[in-house]
Amino acid sequence: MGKRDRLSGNEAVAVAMRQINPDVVAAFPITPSTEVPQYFAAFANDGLVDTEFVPVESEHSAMSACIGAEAAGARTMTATSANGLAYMWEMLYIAASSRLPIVLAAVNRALSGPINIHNDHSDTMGARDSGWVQLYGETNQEAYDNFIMAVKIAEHPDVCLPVMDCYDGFITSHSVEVIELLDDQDVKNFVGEYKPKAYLNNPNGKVSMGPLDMPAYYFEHKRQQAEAMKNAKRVILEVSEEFYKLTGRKYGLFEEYKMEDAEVAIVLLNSTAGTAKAVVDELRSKGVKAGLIKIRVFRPFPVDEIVAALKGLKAVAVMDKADGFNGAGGPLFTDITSALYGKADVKVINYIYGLGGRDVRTDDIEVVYDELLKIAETGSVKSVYNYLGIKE
Amino acid sequence: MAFKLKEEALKPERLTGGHRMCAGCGAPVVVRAVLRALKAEDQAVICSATGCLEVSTFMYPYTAWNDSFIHSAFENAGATISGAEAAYKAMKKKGKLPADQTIKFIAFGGDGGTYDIGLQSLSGAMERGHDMVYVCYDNGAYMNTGIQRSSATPRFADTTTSPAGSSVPGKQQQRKDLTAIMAAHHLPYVAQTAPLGSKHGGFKDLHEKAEKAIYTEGACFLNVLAPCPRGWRYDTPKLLEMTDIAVDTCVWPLYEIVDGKLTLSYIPKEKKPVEEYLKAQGRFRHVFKKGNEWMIEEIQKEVDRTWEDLLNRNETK
Amino acid sequence: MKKINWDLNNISWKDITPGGIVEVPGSASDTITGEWRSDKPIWDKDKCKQCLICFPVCPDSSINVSEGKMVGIDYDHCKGCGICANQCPFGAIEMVREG
Amino acid sequence: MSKVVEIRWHGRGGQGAKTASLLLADAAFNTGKYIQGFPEYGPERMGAPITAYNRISDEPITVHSNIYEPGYVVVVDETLIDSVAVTAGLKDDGAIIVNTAKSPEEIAPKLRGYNGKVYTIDARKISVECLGKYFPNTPMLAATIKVTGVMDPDEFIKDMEASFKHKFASKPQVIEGNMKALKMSMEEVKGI
Repeated sequence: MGKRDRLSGNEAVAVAMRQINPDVVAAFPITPSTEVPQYFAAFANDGLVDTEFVPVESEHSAMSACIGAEAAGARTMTATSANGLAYMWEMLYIAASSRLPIVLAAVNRALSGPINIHNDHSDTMGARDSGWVQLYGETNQEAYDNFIMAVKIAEHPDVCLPVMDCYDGFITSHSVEVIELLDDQDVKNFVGEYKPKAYLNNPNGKVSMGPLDMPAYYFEHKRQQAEAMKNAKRVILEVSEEFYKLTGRKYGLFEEYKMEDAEVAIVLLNSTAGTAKAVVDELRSKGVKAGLIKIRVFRPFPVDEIVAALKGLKAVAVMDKADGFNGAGGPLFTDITSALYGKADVKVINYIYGLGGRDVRTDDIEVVYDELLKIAETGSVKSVYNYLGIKE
Repeated sequence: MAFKLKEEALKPERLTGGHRMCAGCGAPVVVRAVLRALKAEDQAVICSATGCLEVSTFMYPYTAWNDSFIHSAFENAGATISGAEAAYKAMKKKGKLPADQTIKFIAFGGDGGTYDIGLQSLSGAMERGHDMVYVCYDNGAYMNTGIQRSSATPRFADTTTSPAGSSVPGKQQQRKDLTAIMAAHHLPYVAQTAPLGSKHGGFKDLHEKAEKAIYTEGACFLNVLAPCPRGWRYDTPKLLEMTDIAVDTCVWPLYEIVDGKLTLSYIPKEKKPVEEYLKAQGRFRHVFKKGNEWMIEEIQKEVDRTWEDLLNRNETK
Repeated sequence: MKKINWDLNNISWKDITPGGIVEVPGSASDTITGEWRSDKPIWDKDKCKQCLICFPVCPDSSINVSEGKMVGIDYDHCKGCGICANQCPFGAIEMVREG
Repeated sequence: MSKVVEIRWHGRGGQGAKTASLLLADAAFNTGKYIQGFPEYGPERMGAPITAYNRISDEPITVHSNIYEPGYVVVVDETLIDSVAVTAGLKDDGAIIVNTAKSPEEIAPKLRGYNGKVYTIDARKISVECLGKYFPNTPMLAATIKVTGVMDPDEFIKDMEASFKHKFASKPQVIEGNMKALKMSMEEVKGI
């Protein structure tokens, strides 16, 4: 049986880390992820885990040490945000291409510049093509659950890819909310023991890792990586099903909220989904057929499933908490519209919102649904690429 | 710890032939010598920064390493090996490795990956005190990308980014004293060494220092002169003539610092003039042009100053 | 020792080792770098005093030593740099033009 | 959404307004409520005005925005009344609680035309008297529970006693002082 508690998102993830008891955690502080290694260092120094905690001098070294540790045969984790994630950039790609199942708590924060410590998704969106699996969560509960599942997904032999557990800085990371924690023993059993096939510290089989890969083989290695990402979709669902059996909490590739008979819907990530659900409830109470889709698995992207979910809707708004700076829309919008291309004729508009911690209220979300209802009624789209809550 | 070549030659070779370093390269000679200091029964995990050594010794699917080896990037050999070492400690603690299994962690980087782009990562790993050895094979320029100047390049050397031009005659700055920077990390063992010709005891100095570094607990650092025939412009057979003259002119002093105490390993009876070092290498040809005598004087002055300084700090006079 | 036994030109992406990991230590010894050589060291067994000075100075691990004795040169890997000949105190290694 | 009690805290960095909001969340959590407790983060250092929030409800809370129309406002440092719009958005059927030695009648005129209920509590006096030091959190928390009615005061007292006993197991005098402060605060908070 689980235990009802009240924790901030960062505390919850640190607790998950303690319950997993990884071999190595290497991290460098950056707001708003700092608390994760901070809580964890206390667990380590109080003897609650037997992890080697490596307090590195930068995020670049954090990811480098994670790579060294995971390659050496250790279950390894870290946490970061924004500029820290950017500073890891080079190593993110190397972790993924080396097929090292590292787990990273990515506490979403706006990427400089100008410097801003508040929430948006510009940090992890930039890492979307790095070869990491990306899970997004609305609440402390989801950040915690995803973190535990991430270990199993990452280490699955058909995947062997690193996983980012993304949740909103401050809004989720620093807000105390009610949470259902798993028993320590259940977490231990769920994640099992890490048994890599080949690793540096293996006394019975020496390996070389990180070669110079010439044109004769590089492409084949990339093709394998792409296959692993495809496999990840199946594995995520399998692991989520197992988690459901353990906890009763159901996770898919995305959450469909009141979508059964919906005519208009918004698609988004993370904490704003909760605020939007309140608006959906309000609209539903007035008889409006509004729905919502919250993407949980952004990498791999659930292309076919999204098409099936959006097909037949009269109007859809994709909300991006990061701009794409391509002159046409945000990253989630681009992925959704390309998924729909040739498969469903749905009117889709895009809102860039909440950049740098601009607060998102129920009133803001109402504006989006109002616009969708207008499109549903008239069949015409005024503007595709829009900004919500900007000072005009 | 006495060095007996015959006995050392009985140990298994840890770096195979078939790697793609240039003919006559100093780096694999250094690597072989360092790894020979490992006890035959001890396992090693080796890391290399991106550089000549890495791209030449591990071109998929051919690895020249008989031990476990990892490369991840240019600037992070210190951090990468520190992660592997942390994994070792954790795995030992959790009983995932046999209790009697010893693994030694050794990182190699050129002067580019060590003095420059990798300095932060190295400094962090050393300060944290992982049980590891970091070996810089110093050939005094970014040789892998085509002989660009580094902060280890000696003053006035001709490189592709500090060319001996008609108005600016080569690199203008003194080289960085990395060994001193590492010593300032209060490491248990720091040494400067080189593979040498038999009149200097051959590989004794390098072997013994490598052995001490590997078997001293904590983070240890070796700075090893590793001539590059292409970058220095000398004929390949002369590798050890280069290192011999470097120590005889005191351009590359041999010393070790144990718990902060400095000991010179070799004091030439008669310090040779720096010209002898310079004239052996094409990268200094321009300093011998008429009118450039001042450059040799400047180099000599700097060599004298650092040598005097070392003599003053030498604790076993 | 195990060897890399792939058809190098036709290995499928499905069969290649993931992440570029190589589980055959020292597999580089399968590759021939002796072709790089323009000068070839010739060892004169009679002049050799078995001091082994040639052994550590070789960048290509190409001085064959068995039971503590120099037994010959690994021409598969020797690149002909000439350090061994230069360092031999007894003139037991001589560099000659290839071919 | 109307069942959610929304509270906004005003304090200064280092004074413990954030901690007070977390303590309130804790107390409500312990009686089985759904809770949120979160500060509004900025680069503020010690002494700068800060804001923290609570949402407390019998049902799950999904909204994750800041609180703009709170039912209650708690002012931990009365000097903020002059510099911060503490009553902004505060509902007229709600209340404001101010830490001050002054009476509600004296405070009310300073609140920029706010028409709702005004409560005051002298947290300094109570704290110094019961704990020997100025820790405004305990008195402010007790006053807030009393005024907002988010939970039963007796249940709250019982719960706090248990948590103090756990937290200060080796310092019984601290437990006693805190309990005294809680009870005194509940009695002394005055309103108009």
